[in-house]
Amino acid sequence: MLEVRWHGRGGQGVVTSSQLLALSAIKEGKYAIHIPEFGPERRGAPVRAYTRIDDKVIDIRSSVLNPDIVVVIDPGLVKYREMITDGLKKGGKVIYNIPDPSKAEVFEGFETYVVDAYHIALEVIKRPIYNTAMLGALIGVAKIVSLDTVYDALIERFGEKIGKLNIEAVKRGYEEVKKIG
Amino acid sequence: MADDLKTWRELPVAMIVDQPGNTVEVETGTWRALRPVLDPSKCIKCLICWVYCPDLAIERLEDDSVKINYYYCKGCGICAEECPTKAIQMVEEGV
Amino acid sequence: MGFIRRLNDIPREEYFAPGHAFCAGCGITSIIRMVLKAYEGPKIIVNATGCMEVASTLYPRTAWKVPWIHSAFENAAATAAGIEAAFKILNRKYGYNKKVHVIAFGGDGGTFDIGIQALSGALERGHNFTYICYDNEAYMNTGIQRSGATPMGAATTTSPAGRVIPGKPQGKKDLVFIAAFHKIPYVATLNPAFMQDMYNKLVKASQIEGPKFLHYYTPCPTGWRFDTSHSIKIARLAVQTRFFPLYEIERGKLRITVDIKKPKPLEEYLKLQGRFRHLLDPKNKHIVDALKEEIERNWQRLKMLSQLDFIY
Amino acid sequence: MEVKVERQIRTGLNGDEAVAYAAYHADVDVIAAYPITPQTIIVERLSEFVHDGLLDAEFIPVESEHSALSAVVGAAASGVRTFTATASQGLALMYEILYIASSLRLPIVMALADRALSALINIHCSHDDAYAARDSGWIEFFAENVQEAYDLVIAAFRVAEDKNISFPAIVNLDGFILSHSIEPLYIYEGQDVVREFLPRREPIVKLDPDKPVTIGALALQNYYIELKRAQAEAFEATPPYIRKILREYSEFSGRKYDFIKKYMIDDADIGFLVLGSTAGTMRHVVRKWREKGRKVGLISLTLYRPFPVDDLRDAVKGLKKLVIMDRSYSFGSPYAQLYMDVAATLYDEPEKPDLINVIYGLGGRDFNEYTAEEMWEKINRPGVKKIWVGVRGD
Repeated sequence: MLEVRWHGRGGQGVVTSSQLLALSAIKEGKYAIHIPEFGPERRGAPVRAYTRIDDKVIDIRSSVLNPDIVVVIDPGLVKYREMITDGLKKGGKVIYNIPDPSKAEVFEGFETYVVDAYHIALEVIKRPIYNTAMLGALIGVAKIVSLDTVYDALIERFGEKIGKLNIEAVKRGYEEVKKIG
Repeated sequence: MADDLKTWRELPVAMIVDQPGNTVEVETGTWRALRPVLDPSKCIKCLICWVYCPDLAIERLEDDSVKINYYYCKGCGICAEECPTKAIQMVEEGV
Repeated sequence: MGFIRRLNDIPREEYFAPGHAFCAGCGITSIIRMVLKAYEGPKIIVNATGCMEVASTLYPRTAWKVPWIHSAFENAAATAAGIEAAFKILNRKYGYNKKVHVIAFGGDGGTFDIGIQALSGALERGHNFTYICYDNEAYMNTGIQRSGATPMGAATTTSPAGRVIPGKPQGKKDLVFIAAFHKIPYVATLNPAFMQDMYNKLVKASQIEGPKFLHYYTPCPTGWRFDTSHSIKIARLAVQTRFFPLYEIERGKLRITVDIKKPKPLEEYLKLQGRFRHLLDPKNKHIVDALKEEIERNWQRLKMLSQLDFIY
Repeated sequence: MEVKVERQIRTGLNGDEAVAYAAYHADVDVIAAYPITPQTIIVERLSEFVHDGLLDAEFIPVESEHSALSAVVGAAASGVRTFTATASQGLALMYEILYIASSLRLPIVMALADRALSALINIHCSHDDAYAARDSGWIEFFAENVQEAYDLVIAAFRVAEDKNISFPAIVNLDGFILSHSIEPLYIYEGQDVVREFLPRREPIVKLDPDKPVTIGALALQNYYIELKRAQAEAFEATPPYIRKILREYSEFSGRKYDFIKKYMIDDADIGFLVLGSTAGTMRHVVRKWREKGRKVGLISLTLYRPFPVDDLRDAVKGLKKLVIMDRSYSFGSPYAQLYMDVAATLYDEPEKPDLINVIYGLGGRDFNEYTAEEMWEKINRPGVKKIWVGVRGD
């Protein structure tokens, strides 16, 4: 079973990226659960979501405490290093969004990946919604589902026009994500 | 009321009453202290008493003349009060 | 049959049985009987908890000869909304080919107070039904407690004619206008003493699509403390003193249906009823004056509004 | 599990969407509902189905939950198929009408996205609302996952509307944990498929101008107790019919449904009894504990009302200890709600396990492997009867 934890802020599509990942896995015949963590937050406040993916039926429905991968959608959250690595499995992966990858820092003890989803979103979607670029980066790193499946899910979710922009964002996230440590 | 009290096994489903208008069997005339008495010779068939009787105790006949049904009449006196020709008088029930 | 010119035109057929348990002299049965006659064709009655429900359906008996349902106190309008929706579906989806009138009855407690939310919701949503408030101006079924419909000064068991506070200090809310300003197609006031006016309003309401709200004045010998024979006389005085004006608002156009050019003195109305007796004490003259002022303002308001082409 | 996939589509939906699809596929006629988290998605989706012309139903967007249930009472009494959904405070506002719907034998189906009752206000899962309905004469199902939420809503219509049953039914799904989580599930291709299992409702009583009846009269000392006795008898007679329908549904869907589910219980020393989504988490935990040599097993209830007395008595045979997990608390009662049902169920048994009551997960507090381990440690302390887990300070 692969477990992913998503960090971001309300309004950045944290829940949507987890949903899209789960739906894509389901499309490919896998078992998956998307779990949003709704607290008292509103737009702008930190938000989490969890995705579990397996080839077998998934019984467990608690939140993900020991993720294999943590995806940080909001670039401003990277500084909360304890929160990001909390419970992350030994040797697990951190993938984070950074507007200036030259300043990227490694999370010691974890495989660290970065992508400039910030600029991808602003260039492609014209709005600071980084989730789909980060979804692309996650798939680039972990190859959980095929890009084509994600593209289908995006079109279903957003329709042709917005869907295509997001496909572009996913594609660029997939191609531009880099391992730094 | 001399209703036979039924056991729970005999009651209709869903607590309904399935005999519409079955209060018709209930005698409410026993409530009465005063008794309306109609003088048919004064009746002008205006139907005011029929319209206003709360107890449906005024029977409207074919020709719109009326008849008092004492089985239901509770003796409120509206008919006597409203009758434009004073064709109905209230008298003591016991007399 | 439709509209009537005289009482003899009212249909003979009764859809409500005698043997019910209403108080002697109660005004409620008039509205039941006339509604069931004036609304021609199939109909379903919804009843809020209250005198009407209790006195007409003491298990295992019922005075109703038409389909009837009671659920709770505050939800007659919501229950009616569900029935109306169900019959729309029965017509549209399952080929049921009858047009069914859905008519809800609630007392003033069930309408002015606890049921106003459900009523407002149902009027706003535009269900095709009639809501009739039978207003005896207090919670009579529980033993005469004040409601939002109790008039100023009236004594009830929770607004007694005390030494310091003589009766209900507050006035009556104007539910007819509250209902009307949901911008529904028809509202009207009804009084049994003006039977032709009342009956013809019922016929008219039965022919209008959409929500209808009817406010029926029902004299209550028990709660108002008057001789049972005076029921209709008091109802008549309520109109003649302009205490209860008769009017209708049809698609926003207000019309006074029984004009009272020379009103009778209010005292004639008050003196017949025990609930107002303390008001005739000279020390409570200010309350009678306040009542009179309210009645006058209300009448003038109706007069002015009746001059307009529409008020909503 | 073997799944019969004919005329079913594998897709991913959250629990609320699954419930909305179930009501849609059941070809419901009248829906009245009021938005409340975490149930809101259900009414949103159903509104979309109606506004897009996919579902030929009347959707009544009422002004309160009290009116929601009142309106479906009116509609159900008119003979059509009815649905509503709510949670927590909404159920509390409906409370008065719950009893009326059952007494009048109206087969309303309600989805309850279980949520804690105020105060303080919380939007997450407790079973306070589900338990609040337990005495009201509604059949209550609990879904463990999104698939069950979908299936049980469809089955609940058949159950509620069955002429031998004719009682309203609630399908509980844990707020957020199921209502907002996306999972894979099979749904039918559409209404035509479901219609084969769920034909048009034939009411036992209805408001019919051609055959007038009085529904909801006043019953005083001379009749009320007889009426309740008759209602009680009718409710107690429902289990065989419910079981038959669940079996038929299992056949129809290819997914097995019964009153209770058992996992590794037959040779277990310690059993755990749960409702709702925690069954999944506990199954995962039991599997892991078995690997550690702990002789544990799991029972979860799909049917909560009427309480599956015989099934439970049978399932606990041979257990030394039964841990009853309540996601709620009953103030002033000796134990929490599920425990008391179980204690009463087992009281007359000659041999029965020791019972322990565990209170957990209130207001959405995560129940995970660590909480489970804490529970294990606490239940093995000597003399333990009632414990809280996952709470700071204990």
